[in-house]
Amino acid sequence: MEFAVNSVLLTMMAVISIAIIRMQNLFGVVILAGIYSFLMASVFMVLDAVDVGMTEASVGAGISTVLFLSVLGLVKVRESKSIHTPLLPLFVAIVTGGVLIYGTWTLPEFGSALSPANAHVGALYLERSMPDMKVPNVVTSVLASYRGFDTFGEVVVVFTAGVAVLLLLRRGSGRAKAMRRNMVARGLIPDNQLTDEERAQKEAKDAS
Amino acid sequence: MIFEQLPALIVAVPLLASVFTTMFQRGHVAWWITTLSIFSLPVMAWLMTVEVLTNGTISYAMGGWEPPIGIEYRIDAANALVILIVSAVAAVIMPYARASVTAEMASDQHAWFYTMYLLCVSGLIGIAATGDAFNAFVFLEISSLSTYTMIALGQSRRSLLAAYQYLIVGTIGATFYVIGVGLLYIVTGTLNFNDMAQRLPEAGYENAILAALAFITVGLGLKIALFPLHVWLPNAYAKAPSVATALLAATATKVAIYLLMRVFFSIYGTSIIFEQLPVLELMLILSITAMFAGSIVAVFENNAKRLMAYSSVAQVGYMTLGIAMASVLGLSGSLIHLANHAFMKGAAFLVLGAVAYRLGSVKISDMGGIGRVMPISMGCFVIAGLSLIGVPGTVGFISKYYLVLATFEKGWWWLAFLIVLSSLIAVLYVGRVVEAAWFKTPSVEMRQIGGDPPMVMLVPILLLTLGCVVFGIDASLTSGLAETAAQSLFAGWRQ
Amino acid sequence: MRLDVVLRVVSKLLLPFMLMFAAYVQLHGEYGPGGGFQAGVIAGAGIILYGIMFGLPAAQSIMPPKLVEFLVPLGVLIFAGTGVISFFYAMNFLDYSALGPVTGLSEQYAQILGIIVVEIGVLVTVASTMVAIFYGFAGRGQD
Amino acid sequence: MDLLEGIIQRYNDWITIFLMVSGLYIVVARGNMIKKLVGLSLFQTSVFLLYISAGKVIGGTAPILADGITAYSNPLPHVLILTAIVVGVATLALGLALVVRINEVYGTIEEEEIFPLEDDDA
Repeated sequence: MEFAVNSVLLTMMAVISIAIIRMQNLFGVVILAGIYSFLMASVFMVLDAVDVGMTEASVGAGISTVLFLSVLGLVKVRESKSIHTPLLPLFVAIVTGGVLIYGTWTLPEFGSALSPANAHVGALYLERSMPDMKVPNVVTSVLASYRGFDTFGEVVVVFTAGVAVLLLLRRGSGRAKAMRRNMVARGLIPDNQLTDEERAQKEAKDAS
Repeated sequence: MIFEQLPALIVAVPLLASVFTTMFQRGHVAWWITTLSIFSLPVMAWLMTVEVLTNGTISYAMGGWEPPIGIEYRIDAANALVILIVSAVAAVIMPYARASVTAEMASDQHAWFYTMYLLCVSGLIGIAATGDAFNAFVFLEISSLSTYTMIALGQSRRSLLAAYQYLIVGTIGATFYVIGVGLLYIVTGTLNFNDMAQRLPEAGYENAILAALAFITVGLGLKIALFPLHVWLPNAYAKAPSVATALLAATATKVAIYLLMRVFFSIYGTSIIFEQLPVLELMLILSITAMFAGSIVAVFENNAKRLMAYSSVAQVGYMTLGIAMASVLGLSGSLIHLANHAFMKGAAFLVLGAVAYRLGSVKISDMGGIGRVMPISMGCFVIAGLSLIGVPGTVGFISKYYLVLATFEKGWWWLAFLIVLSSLIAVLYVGRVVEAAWFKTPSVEMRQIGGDPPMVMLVPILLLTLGCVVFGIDASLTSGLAETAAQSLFAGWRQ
Repeated sequence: MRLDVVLRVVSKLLLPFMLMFAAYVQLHGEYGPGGGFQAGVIAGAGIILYGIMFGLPAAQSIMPPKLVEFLVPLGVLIFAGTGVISFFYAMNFLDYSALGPVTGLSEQYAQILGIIVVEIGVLVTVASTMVAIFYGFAGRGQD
Repeated sequence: MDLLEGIIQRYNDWITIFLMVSGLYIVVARGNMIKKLVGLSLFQTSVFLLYISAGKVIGGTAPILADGITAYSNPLPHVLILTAIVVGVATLALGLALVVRINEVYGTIEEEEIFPLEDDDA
């Protein structure tokens, strides 16, 4: 049963990905990518990964789409046609696909509880979660305790991204900006220390 | 008692410091926090190294969960050496950073630049220290995201472009690594390096194991800038703030090379399967191509920072050459070069940062006669350059000596010849900068740029240059460490 | 523009429910699907939705940027702080059993307590980062 | 029945690979910076499927322990992918921030329009 449901979902996703490749309106692309994420979340649900499905739906389909849309409000929304032939990309794609098909040709049987992935460490977590910490949702116990350090790293990644985005996009605190502008205007900063933007402004002023 | 916690502390200290630099958004406070925390790292790294050399491998279970249930930090001589390099370079750069960052960035960016610096350092140390394949990915991303941000803070608008391109390439690389780790997990059921190494020979499913090797090699190859996957590197190095360039050039690629060594020798080395793919042969060809192509492009480069970046592509070739030889001696050569290259490239890029600080340009055509004006800095550049060439008495000679010995051991005389030949090309590109700096008369404007940079910038340059000479004359420390490290990487190697 | 009014009213009504749902997902993480990440994303999305409907200044009056900038590192600090406590009991980083001697709980409950605290750290950083990122992008469109 | 399931499973594997490859293709082939990022997230998302399907146990349920259930799917891949999803969105946010800045200084987000502007090697 799971097989059939997934086949349908995956086929829909394949169609969407082809549409994304062909479509040049970026709004359409972003919305399709959101639908793609939703379908992927459903596939995860079918495969018993409820936590992952929930996260993919809220992060992949929700937050990512919001981020894309808020950027599309600032840029040109039509992709211009590519001029060069896509030979190299096709080559990269075909080689990668070839290696993937080769690598997954013989794998442990799908869905077996005895496959190495499910029998070794994975099974230990299922056995130990209750005696160790009385947490029935094993995903939570692995996430927050057994592999808590990974999660710590992940929070740091989020923190890094947050600081990075603010660093790149925050309008500088008024005072520091004004000080800098003032110094540039009075010529206190040597030309070689100016940013490109400041230099352009200065040249425009000199010209007028 | 606190000594037992060193493997966790060495990552946790810079991470915690980055939290505080973010909270106190004052540039000078952030600099102090960063400096104090970063200075503690080489001390901890040194203590760990001594511990490893006297008592053997340290295994540290994060959260108290024994591996493979929990995440293990596993320190042996190989990663102790890498951690030592990263933390030492990061610490030496700090005094320099204060002056350089103040000159190159708006004041409200200083504090968070240091946040990124700390995150990058802790990410790199985390990759080196961890014994868990997926944890390595998480720390790889910490260091990568902070690196992209640092590059984007450069002064030119091209910095943004370089950061974006590196982000795309770096993310593809990381995703390839994740695919490889996923395949290995599917066939072995574990993520712990040590456990994986033990289970791999009996795992079966050869196809998946070989495909995993291909994906991990390409993924890390993108991070290493292994030829021909190096296209992101010259722009990234040339357009980043000077401090970031020095840190990245001296440490970032090294950590990825270490991880590749770990995968090749500690994990795949245990199994006969390694010989079914011509990975090492391919790596040999790519390394040699990198040594020549990188150097030749560098010769024709007019921007000194880009020139040095292409030289890095060539130098990475020497490091992967040692991997391709797959012998203790070759690997020792790689590891020594890893350490030595950190000294010479660190020094070279810091000098170029000083040039940018005074002159505002690092074009060779603008640098005519700068040696007369900034004699100490440019003198250091000459020594670092001689090191890159591999002149006796400098660290570069030691690296190449080991690599050549390794080729003799294999009986590959032609390769020894190629190593010497490629060093001669290094004479040309180093020579171009040196000629412009010392053999041209400085223009009138050049005479007014104010001489050598302030002491805080000069001392780090001098320290790294001193390293180039001291470890070039008495290499017993670095080469001893590197040999022990190579042996520990080879510990599981099938006889 | 009349449709707008409906949307505004609905989203105003929605905000407390979204935050409540986030709290449910957060607290229920040990027993059902969910946890700090999902809760953080939902809570962040609540504020973002509010910002989209009523404009950036309105959102920033509920969540001032200075507060957001403080909360982003705070979550990491909570997580790391929980880890550092174990050093004082000669245990490894992030070993929540160290919370046993601190609070007098049994080992199992110390683990649960550790998980709860850590998940709060996750929630704080994820939610505030989502909001911070939104502020970054939305602020860029203002002029 | 087994044969049919085998065929369907192989079909699913290959579609998964197609999804990964098409994401990668978009990243490498397209010059539009936003579209590249869309491709990147498609690529990453489909890689997650590799992990999750490895953790599935047929006849099992989600790894939330309850009385009367004996077979559960493997929680470890789920944890890894949760981490990877969040890492992915963090990367995406940073990438988009860079795109916004690039658009401000260059006035375009097409690589093919930007590269000619930067021919001189400064």
